Amino acid sequence: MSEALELGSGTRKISELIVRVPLASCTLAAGASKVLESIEKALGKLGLEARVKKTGCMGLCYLDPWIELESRGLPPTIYANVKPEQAEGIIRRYVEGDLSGALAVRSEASGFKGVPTLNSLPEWRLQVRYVSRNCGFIDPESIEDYLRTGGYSGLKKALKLGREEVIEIVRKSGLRGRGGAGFPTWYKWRVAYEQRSDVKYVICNGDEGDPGAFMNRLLAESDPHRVLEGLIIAGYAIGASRGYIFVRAEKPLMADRLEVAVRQARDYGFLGEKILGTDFSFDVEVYRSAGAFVCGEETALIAAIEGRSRPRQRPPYPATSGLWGKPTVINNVETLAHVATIFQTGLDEFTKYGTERSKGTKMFCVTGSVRKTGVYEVPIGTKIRTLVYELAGGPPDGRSVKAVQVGGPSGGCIPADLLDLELDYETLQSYGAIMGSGGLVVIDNTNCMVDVAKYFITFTLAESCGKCLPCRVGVKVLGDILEKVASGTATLEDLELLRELGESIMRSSLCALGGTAPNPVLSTLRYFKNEYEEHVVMRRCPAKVCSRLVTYEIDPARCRGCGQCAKNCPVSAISGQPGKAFKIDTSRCTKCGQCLIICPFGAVVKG
Amino acid sequence: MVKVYVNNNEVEVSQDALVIDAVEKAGYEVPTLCYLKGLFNEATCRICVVKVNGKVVPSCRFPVFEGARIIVDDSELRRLRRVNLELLLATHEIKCWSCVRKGMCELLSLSKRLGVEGIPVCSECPLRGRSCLVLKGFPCLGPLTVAGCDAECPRRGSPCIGCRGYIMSEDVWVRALEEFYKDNVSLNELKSLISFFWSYLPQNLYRLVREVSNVEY
Amino acid sequence: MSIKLTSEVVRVAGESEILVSIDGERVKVEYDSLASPRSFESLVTGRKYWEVPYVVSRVCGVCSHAHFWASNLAIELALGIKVDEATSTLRDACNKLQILQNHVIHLGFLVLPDYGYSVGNDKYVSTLLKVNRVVNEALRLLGGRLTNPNVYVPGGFTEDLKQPVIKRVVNLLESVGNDLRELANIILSIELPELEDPSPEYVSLRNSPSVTVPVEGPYIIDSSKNTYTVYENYREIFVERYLDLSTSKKCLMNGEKVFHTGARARLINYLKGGSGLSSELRYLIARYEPLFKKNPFSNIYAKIIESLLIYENLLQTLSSLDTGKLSRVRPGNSFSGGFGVGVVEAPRGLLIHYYELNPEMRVIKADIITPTVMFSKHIEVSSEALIKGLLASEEGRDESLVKRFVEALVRAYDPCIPCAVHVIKMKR
Amino acid sequence: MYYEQSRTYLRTPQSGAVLDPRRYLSVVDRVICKYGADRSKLINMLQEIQREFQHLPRQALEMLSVKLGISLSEIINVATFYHQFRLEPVGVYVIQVCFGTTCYLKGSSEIYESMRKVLGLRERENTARDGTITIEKARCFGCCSLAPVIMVTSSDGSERYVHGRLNVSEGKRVVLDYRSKALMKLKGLKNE
Repeated sequence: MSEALELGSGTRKISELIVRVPLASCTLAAGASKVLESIEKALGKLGLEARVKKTGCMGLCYLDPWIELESRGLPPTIYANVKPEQAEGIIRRYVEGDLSGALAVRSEASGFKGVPTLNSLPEWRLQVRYVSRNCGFIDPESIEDYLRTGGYSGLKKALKLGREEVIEIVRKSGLRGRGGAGFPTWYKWRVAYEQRSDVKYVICNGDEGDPGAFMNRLLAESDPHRVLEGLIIAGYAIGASRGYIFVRAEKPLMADRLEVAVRQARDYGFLGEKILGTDFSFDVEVYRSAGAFVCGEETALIAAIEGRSRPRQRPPYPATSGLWGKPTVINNVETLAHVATIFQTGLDEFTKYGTERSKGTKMFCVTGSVRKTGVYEVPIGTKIRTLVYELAGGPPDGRSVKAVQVGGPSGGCIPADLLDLELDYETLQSYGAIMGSGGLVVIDNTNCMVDVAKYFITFTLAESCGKCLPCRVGVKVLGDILEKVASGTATLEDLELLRELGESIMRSSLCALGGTAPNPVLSTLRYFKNEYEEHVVMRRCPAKVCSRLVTYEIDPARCRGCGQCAKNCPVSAISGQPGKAFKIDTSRCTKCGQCLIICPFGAVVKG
Repeated sequence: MVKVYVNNNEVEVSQDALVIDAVEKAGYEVPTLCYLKGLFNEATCRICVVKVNGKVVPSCRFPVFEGARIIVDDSELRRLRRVNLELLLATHEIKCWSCVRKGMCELLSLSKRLGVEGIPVCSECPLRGRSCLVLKGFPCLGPLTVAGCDAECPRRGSPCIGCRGYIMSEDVWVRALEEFYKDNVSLNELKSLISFFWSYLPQNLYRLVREVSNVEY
Repeated sequence: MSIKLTSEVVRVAGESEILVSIDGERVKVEYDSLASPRSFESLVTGRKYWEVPYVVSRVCGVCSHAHFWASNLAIELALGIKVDEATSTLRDACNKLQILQNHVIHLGFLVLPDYGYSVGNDKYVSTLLKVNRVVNEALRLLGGRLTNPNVYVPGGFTEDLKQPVIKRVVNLLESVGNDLRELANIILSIELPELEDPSPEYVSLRNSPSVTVPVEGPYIIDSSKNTYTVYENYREIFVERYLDLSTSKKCLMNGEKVFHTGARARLINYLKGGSGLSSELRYLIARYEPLFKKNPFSNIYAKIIESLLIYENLLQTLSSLDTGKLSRVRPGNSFSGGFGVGVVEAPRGLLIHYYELNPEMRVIKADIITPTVMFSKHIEVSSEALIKGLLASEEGRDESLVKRFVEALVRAYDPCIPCAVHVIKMKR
Repeated sequence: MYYEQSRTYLRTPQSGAVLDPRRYLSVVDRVICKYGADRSKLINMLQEIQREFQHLPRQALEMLSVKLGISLSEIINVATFYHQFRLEPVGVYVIQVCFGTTCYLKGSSEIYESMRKVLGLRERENTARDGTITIEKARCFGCCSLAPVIMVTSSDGSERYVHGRLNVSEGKRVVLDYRSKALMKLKGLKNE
């Protein structure tokens, strides 16, 4: 259900006012549709006539919902966190040239009337928006916008070259898979290219099952044609006849936008029979998967498209025999976007960034305990500290960063003292984490590492397909041991068992899910051993999160004796006279935490 | 035909052979559980893991390639197989005394071969259900002792006195003590028999025995 | 001049030490063990009656059947239950098999190397192993397991042995006949050193090693001078003394005489009342009988001759044995406590077990006297005599030669440490 | 033949009304006509059926297995593997609490538990007994700046709301107010 609004063109042009409203899943969730309605009402009331343009999202989620106003004589200005009722005021003031309340101006070099330029804001300046250059600027559902910014020029160039030359360019670029493993893209293409088979497939992996990772969604919802162009180039390179874009059911808007893009590409002759007059014919279908984290893994993804349900042992690798037994290349959304951009802007623009081992930029979703949650595209090799502190604004006041979780459930935790590590495949690997999809969750001192490890293990356990023994039972046992640690009934040997079991699961699992599931546990165990020992030996949770190890007391100073907590305690463990301080009988208390929630004066304190 | 090296001796196998065929051809034998030749090799149990060029792979499913260096057995592989079997036993409801597959079960032969302690002596004990000593009320530690001795004592009619050590997992103990309780084996005698060889019991088992026999131990 | 000469002597089980101090004419020998006490008596107290044999059979791995049988006898007598003829015969047969196995191993691996035979390349070792394997198999068939038996418990057999099993044991034994004779020739051909036995006292159970043994009670024991009937009065006859510095005990007869027990004693006594012997064996025993009385080294000859005797005896009794339905006797529940003594001939000599049970059929007092304890004092006495003899002659000069002779003598006795050290009293 | 066999479990717990088996048959036939009896389109068919009934009724799956010639266990295998498919009927509104990393760290599990307590859901139950609200754990919606976030969708798919930056008491308020909306919808009143 997308609320794509088809607005008719304005009746009278006064000052060619353009209003850009971002309609991506996250902005919609933040209320962009209501803002859009109030803007239309306001324009009607003010009798102004303007072109309201739908755009994707810039990736600065903490701004949602934001709008952008532009007209002749005035620079395009961005207003952040717009409430529906404020829309009218903003437009009226803007038309009169008063930009007070704006966040930033997009194009002026040194700001305009006191409003800073977007580039001066650190979260924009430090970014290299190579692949997400159009995000939040062009209308994702109009191919003309994309063509105007040089869209499909990469495809035209590629079709002029031979298939081997295309692969050669990708090899020279040093592009590596952005899905997580960092496998050299050209190598997959070369293997698939060499296979002699009449039917070959190319699949764009948009499953993105990692919780806390939404850069693929942002890219596909804001600039779908770039992804499509990359897919077509890939199809051409290996001589495929059919392509799929694999999207999860939980992201319907992404699938809709891609379908619109495919239809438009077909109308403009970039898809279908004899593309752009060459003899290469190629068609794409958007496949909506029914949602399973394991589908991020190649063979499980192929199984999903074939209507089956489980990964299978590799080899044979998909490049030799994948979808329905035919050679198949599977690339991540971001990788294909990079391919398209490389062909559009040339090699040296790409190789300018990144380290010598892995070139180019990577989009990171910085979430968790940071002021400016968002998607930031930075060259590979940037330090984690710059990403967390300078770009994402560091933790909110009163909190301090304890660790950074990189790579989602298959990644690991990097402690605060290692924040100067560079974000690239090999360095992260050697410190027990993986680049993964690029999800980067900042954990602060109010979170407990055992609880974080337990969360990831329960997530992977729920997602485990149950086919191979180490993952099905091993991860469950890891979860049980962590449960014992969190409830203070574990022993020190259990910690040793955790480490040993984790390593053996990683070594003997069938697919990458089991192969990386113990990473969070092993990395938290490696860097935060003292927290584990505190849970086991002292039976105390330093961050006061693990409910079984937390004791609830009532702070007599703040307790007014209102009796709310006593009424709501399921085991009636709280007693006292009205007006005087109440007391909790810790022997009866089951630590359910209801009293803490109910207490109007915040008198209940976690000990 | 493809040339592969199994533990450094060369073997010639057909192009589309699997690692397990090459290993068998070289005269070695890999423990397998879920592998049925020609019928099922989905590599789910991971007991048949070997190392090919240093990478741990399931031999029942991994295709051979020219010059593959296969290592059939080393300390890490043994550890992996043992951990996997222990995981499997953790999910298996071990009630060998009343199990229909008594003695002929693959788990028993594998655990003996890999040295995993989880299957009790009852799995090898020939006394069919009727003549089982526990059923007759005799204290016999078969359900709690690690298999491997081919149930020498029960085989000759005398109770198992646990000379091979006890099984560590708590659920086996709970089920065994329930069985003892059901056949009203005198728990005092059982307790003194337990203290025969196993004077030290870990805390949880120690508490378990005392709970069931509610006698100061 | 006092020469301190210590040498560790390899035992069948455990290590022991001989301290020889020679001071001019006076020679003093102390024979001690190094193993730590294992206090089987205190292990057993408090246990249920049927658990005791399992514990006690683990006193010594080589003569576990002897201990198992002795404790069975003692407990049955304490409980007042009687087993049928076939059961006690089979139990004795197991014990005899173990005695046979014991002698063969001891002679083959510990004694012969002293007399110039090297274990490495001699042909006899293969026959030795063959005999051993066959006897093991027989033991396993009869006794359930070759080391710690688990089949014949107080009251009878847990498994009713059928006739074919006995037939199989007999065939097994027959297949080893001439190997045993071959071994006997080798051993009888070695030349023993001269030694005059300083105190030629000896003791053994009446008409052992025959297979039938009196079951109901007082045991007749022949010593060199007189015969004793032993039951609860065994403590006056065999007095054990503790040594302050060693963990083993020493036992004296009637409190003062030093004596020895074992194969030598059994054969001398057997001649007195023994019956049913093939002429060849009777001739052999008669020929060496004076040597048995005089020279402690002759224990070696005695062992091999006894093996032949047992072999013949076993064949006779087993082939004529009809197992039928071995009866299993359960103790009645109206039991008001009591005590029992089990006396048996273990491979190294007389073995006594004593148990006292309370009405709940749990052991409240236990006592075990083992053969090694009995003749360890005799070892000291005879080795002193040996050294005096050596010092007088010219070999005495070379200390290592003396040492080798003493070790050879101790090995001829074949003391076994687990038996010697099991009996320290623990004050609870 | 088919009706008799499926008569036994026609009654659906939610509204207790006896659903006419023909309705399942028509949907299953429509889906097969659209995708053809092609085994590899199984997931698309199941998605279509779920769009129709908001869950995968057992009878529909059986009809599908009979018509496609695949064993029922294969279909159940696929249906239980993917998170989108639900095997039990759902309430009028489905509240999905996001259990993404950031949402979890900001307390979405407490919100989830308190919501279940407000509706009095027992251990295995996800749908309130009066058939109004179903509470489910969702993986990640991808709007982590609004953490902790919940998404409320009406079972006929017409409405979809997102509530961000919740705390426990606000979560309870949201549940109760959607419950009243659902009750009014169930009773057929037009809520203004």
